[in-house]
Amino acid sequence: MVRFFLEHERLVEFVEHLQRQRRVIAPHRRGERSFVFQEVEDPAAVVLDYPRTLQSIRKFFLPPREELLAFDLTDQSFEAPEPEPIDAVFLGVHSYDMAALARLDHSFSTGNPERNYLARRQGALFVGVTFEPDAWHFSGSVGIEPDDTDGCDVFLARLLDGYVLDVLTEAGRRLVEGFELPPYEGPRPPAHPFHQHIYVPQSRLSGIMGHSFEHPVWAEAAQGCVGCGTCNLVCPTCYCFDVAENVDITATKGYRERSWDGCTLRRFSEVAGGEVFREHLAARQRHRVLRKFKYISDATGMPWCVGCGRCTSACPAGISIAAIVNRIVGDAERVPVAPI
Amino acid sequence: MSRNLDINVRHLTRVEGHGDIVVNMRDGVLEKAELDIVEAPRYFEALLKGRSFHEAAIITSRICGICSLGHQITSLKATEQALGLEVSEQTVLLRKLLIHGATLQSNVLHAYFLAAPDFLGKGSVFPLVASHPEVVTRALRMKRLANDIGDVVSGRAVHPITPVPGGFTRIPTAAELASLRTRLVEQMVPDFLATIETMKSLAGAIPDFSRPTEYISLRAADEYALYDGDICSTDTGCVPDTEYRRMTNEFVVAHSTSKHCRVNRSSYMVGALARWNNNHDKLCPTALEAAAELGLKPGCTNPYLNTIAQVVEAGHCALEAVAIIDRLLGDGLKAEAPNQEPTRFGTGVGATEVPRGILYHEYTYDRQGRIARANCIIPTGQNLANIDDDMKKLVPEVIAEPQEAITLKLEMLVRAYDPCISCSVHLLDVTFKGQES
Amino acid sequence: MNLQQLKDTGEGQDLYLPVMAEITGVRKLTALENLYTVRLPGGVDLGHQPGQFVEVSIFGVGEAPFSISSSPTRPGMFELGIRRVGMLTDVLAGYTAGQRIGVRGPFGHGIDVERFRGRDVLIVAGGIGLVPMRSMIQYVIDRRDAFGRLIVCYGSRSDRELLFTDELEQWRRAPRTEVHVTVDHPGDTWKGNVGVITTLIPGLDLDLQNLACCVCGPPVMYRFALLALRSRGVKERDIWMSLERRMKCGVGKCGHCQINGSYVCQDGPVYHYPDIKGLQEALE
Amino acid sequence: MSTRPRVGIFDFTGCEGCELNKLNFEDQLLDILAHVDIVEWREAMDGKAPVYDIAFVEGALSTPDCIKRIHDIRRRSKVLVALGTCAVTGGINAVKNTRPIEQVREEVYGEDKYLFPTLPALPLSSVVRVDHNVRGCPMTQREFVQVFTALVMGKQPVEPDQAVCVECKLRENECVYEKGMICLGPVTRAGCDAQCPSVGQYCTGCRGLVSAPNVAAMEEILVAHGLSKDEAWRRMQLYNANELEGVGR
Ligand SMILES: Cc1cc2nc3c(=O)[nH]c(=O)nc-3n(C[C@H](O)[C@H](O)[C@H](O)COP(=O)(O)OP(=O)(O)OC[C@H]3O[C@@H](n4cnc5c(N)ncnc54)[C@H](O)[C@@H]3O)c2cc1C
Ligand code: SF4
Ligand code: SF4
Ligand code: SF4
Repeated sequence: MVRFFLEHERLVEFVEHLQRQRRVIAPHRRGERSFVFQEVEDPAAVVLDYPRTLQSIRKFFLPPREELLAFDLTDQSFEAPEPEPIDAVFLGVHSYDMAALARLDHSFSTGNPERNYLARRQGALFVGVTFEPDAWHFSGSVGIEPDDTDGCDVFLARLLDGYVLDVLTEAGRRLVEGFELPPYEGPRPPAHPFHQHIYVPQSRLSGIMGHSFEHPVWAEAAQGCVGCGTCNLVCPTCYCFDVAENVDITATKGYRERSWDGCTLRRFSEVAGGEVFREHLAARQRHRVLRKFKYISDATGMPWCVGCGRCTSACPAGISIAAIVNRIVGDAERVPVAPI
Repeated sequence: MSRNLDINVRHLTRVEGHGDIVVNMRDGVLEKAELDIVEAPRYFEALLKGRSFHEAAIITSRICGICSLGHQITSLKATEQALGLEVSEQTVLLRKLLIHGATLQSNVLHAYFLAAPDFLGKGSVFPLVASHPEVVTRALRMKRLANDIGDVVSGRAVHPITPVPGGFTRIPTAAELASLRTRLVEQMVPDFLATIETMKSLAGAIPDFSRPTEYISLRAADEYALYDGDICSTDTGCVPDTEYRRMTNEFVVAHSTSKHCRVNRSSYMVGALARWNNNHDKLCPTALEAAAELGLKPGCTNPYLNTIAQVVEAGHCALEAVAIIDRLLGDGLKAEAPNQEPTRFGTGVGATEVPRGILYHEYTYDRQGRIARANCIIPTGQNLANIDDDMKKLVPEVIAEPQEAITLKLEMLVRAYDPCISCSVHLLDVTFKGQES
Repeated sequence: MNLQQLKDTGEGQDLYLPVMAEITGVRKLTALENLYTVRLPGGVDLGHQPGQFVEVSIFGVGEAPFSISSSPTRPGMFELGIRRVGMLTDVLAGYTAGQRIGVRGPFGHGIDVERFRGRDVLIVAGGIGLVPMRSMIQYVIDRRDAFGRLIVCYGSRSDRELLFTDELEQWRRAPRTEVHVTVDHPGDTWKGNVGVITTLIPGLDLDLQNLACCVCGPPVMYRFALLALRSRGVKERDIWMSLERRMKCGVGKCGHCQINGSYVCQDGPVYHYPDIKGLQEALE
Repeated sequence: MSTRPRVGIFDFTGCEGCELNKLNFEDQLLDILAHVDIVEWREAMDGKAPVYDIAFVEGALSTPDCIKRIHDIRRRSKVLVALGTCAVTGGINAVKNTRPIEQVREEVYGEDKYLFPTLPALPLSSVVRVDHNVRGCPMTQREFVQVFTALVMGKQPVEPDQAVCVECKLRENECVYEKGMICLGPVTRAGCDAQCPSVGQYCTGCRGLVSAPNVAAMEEILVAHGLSKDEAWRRMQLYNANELEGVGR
């Protein structure tokens, strides 16, 4: 591993250097207070100091809407679009989003490996960056620190006047090659502490959550929840989707499209004939949270929540997943915990 | 020439909203010649009461789908005056761009789809799809571009989204405006020139009729007034918009769910013809040339020529839209948030020229920023008395003709005003005529 | 899995592209249900297990899962028994022989026939639940010597809604086979049993030491059928059940069919009862 | 479809903004005309027809004449589609229903059981069977195309039933709550592609409520963002006065 120093003043230059090699996808401002990943046009518009983006980088590999096949009704023929590898440099990715991507990789490569996702997933390079946890982040409680470099080719740890730049892979070395940087001899700066926590070690979480099925917290959460689906749709590890047909107005051509879906939505568990298996918001909340902290974790050994805080910061009703979990943990451990 | 005549055109076609034409003549004496408005009343002033200033324009734009932009802008102006909200020059320019786009689209729609079939002796535009495909395609193309101005600048042409009190929730990008400009220059202008040719070939079918009339519209010193100006009458001159009540006088008549208006005579006319008569000197040269080509002269008193005045205005709107875009792009677009901090709570008036004529909204707000009182005076309502007066003069002049011909002339007369009946039935305090079926 | 391993796995499969198959026959079962015979290109076998399903697609209309109603022992084609309930099935109801549909599959975990081998087979089917169970029934009849007795209990709302009435008679005539039928609301001409399906179970002659039982029916049926079976002393480990949930992909991705942590399209539709007993959402 | 369906287009109380000629529909209009015979459309043509394969009906019902006419249209149509929120829920007209000044008198429609006696601006579905809805104020064009093609293809259209937030997230908009505004997206039925939030305006609820909405939770969200309880309720009622009538307060 090689370690350099990148001053703030040279960031634009660095982005331009990356752009000469590949497309660069990085966080930008959107609206008054938000950030999004998008392809860089103006290197000066890149923002590396941001709390979290509205959507994680999953949107590039599992697009919000994706054509699965296009058909022609006149002869019942169809063709499938060829998914293109997203072989860009992702600049400024936080550790929890890298962890989330690893979880999506798992979901789409085990069981029936899915070509659409995996084809897009080839070839990208990642330049990670540290973050300063805000009131919603709790990644530390699920084993993800702000300076974890898993999955990254290059990693930037923020200092006051610049970044400690670690080259982590051969691809990362080639990426930085040709951009003159002074070496940095010291250690990386310490990671910033988290302000939000889950009050039980990760190893015991799944066990505790396993006994929460009848817990009153689900009904309490359901009181404030409007079932809008936001918490699913912003989650970097959610991957459920819906499939619908679109036919053009001539009724001769169309396409089959999948789009993100979420288990907090009422229709999600409806079957033909109108029965909804999770009609009550409490059942939907329970399913969402247990998917993150029990069901998938039991099968994979990893929590399926990466503690990014998106669901909580985006929920119009202010429902906090950490608070829900802590209620259950508090009861299990018999320690007092604030109500959600 | 003594004769009985009974005409009852129920639910007149090709107008916006529901109206019946009723004419009765007994032994040569005209007993009745009226446009009866039978559209259900919608009580918009009542809907507004108690509503937040954020909602006023959202609600009033629903008075009418075709005039929604006009209602929205007028409502915003009234609210801003009442609450003391200043708006930026960019906001004013964007609103002017919207009004020009909306007038362009409305005038094109009326001329091609609602009026032209009469000139060609057809019941609708659909037969023209087969017989005159290039004309229909051109009309759709023009309407599309005019609508696109609305989509780009206001989020949606029908019931615009982004214009809010104090400004816009989204400012269009320079690229979007530049692309509109290109299309206006490269596509709209030639289409407009072709439209003049088409209309010239149809103008022979326009009846020759004239009646001295009072015409009222906005007038501004430096431009062909649509967004703002003083209220001017061909009879009595101008007053500022806050004194709008002197220039209208709404009264309720039994045969109409819409209020009628009159000022100096028994009636007056608003709309494209009124604007032409008051402001022709402010039109751009291309529009003036079009007027000359189409035989539209200052001081025109033939209401059937309102359609021609609309066509002339469409050309002006297209070119003026280009000029507004140039100013916006020249000044550079600024990302401004709307100014929504009221500095007072009082009464405000908005007066705007919308396609069918001058539109007034007046609101009084309480201290919570909720509407305490609202009044909307709609162009079609102002024109109704004038339509009745025109019919009363027209019927005796054409009484020798067969009944179908008379009926057609009456229908064409009403259509020439491009009445918007949905708009005109906004009010609360009317009794509506029972309907027989 | 890390990125490197992921790159090594190659590109994955085209999971969502159907094969265009031909409907070679349509038989009307009742006012609502049709039986479709489907032939894959080249007449190849589907290669399914009883209890598995396929995703049927009609372009412009959609895709929906249907159990395979015929046994793999009858090669060259497969059958689908489909009830008309909504968008896709409405359109399908108008389809005739010669038309083409898209097929993906077979999917899901079917009946583990090896675990039924040599044992008495009890089938409890309610309503449309007979459609998937028919595949197993045919399988047992076609491999008659490999299994013990075959007991079919079938319940329907009314006699007009009974499916495969002709085949019920044929099955009855097969060696070591009994078929019990009951209806909730009999018509005037019905002479058989009346009552819900659970009323058939107490009267059955069962060898509890050598029994394998499979249950399939509408959601409400499971709890009562289980109670009836358990009170007859049927052991939990001898019970399998076929469940239904909405599903979009059929391959364990779209999430709609989840029951707690289980995907019906992967771990089901046929579950071993001890495996889902603990899944709170499965049978409530 | 071998013979082209005969289509009638009708309007009741509303702003007529949903009519096809008003919307930015120019490209599709000719395609639509290629599929169907428009046999009645007061606003665009003369003439009347006896029967229709599809009736598209815009506007709410608010006079005795409306109710007679809608029954007549229903009798003569195979499929009846409600166009726009006025037709689907009563729309903005129904706000007046919440005020005591307006009472539809018994004489309006005798004692017909389908009529809510105190609700003067009614959705079509309160009087006749409605086969399909195209929601939105004005109606959502994409949804119209979907319903239209479904009918031409002989299949049932799917009515969306999830919150506007879903589409808002798919477009990665900044939530307008972040800007200190309020929004009805969380309980409003999607299908518009989050049109208003996508251009910075709050969702006013014009497509009606999702099914089984948690109205109390929505009210609480609005109150938490600075509205009084009354104002929160008024905002929700703007397009949904009739729907909320059932929910109660
Ligand atoms: C494993 C399994 C086996 C089955 N076997 C059989 C069988 O053998 N025979 C049988 O008759 N049935 C069977 N079913 C049930 C069958 O799948 C349903 O009857 C079928 O899905 C109904 O589809 P439909 O389109 O006709 O009905 P509907 O459910 O009315 O149509 C709904 C359709 O609309 C679409 N849709 C609904 N909501 C939305 C939304 N929110 N967004 C987008 N699209 C939406 C869907 O594409 C769906 O197809 C089985 C189901 C499962 C899970
Ligand atoms: S985002 Fe909040 S309100 Fe919306 S479904 Fe999730 S928990 Fe409920
Ligand atoms: S559940 Fe919430 S905090 Fe956890 S990964 Fe998903 S969005 Fe982030
Ligand atoms: S802006 Fe409105 S619709 Fe969009 S996410 Fe926020 S609350 Fe939902």
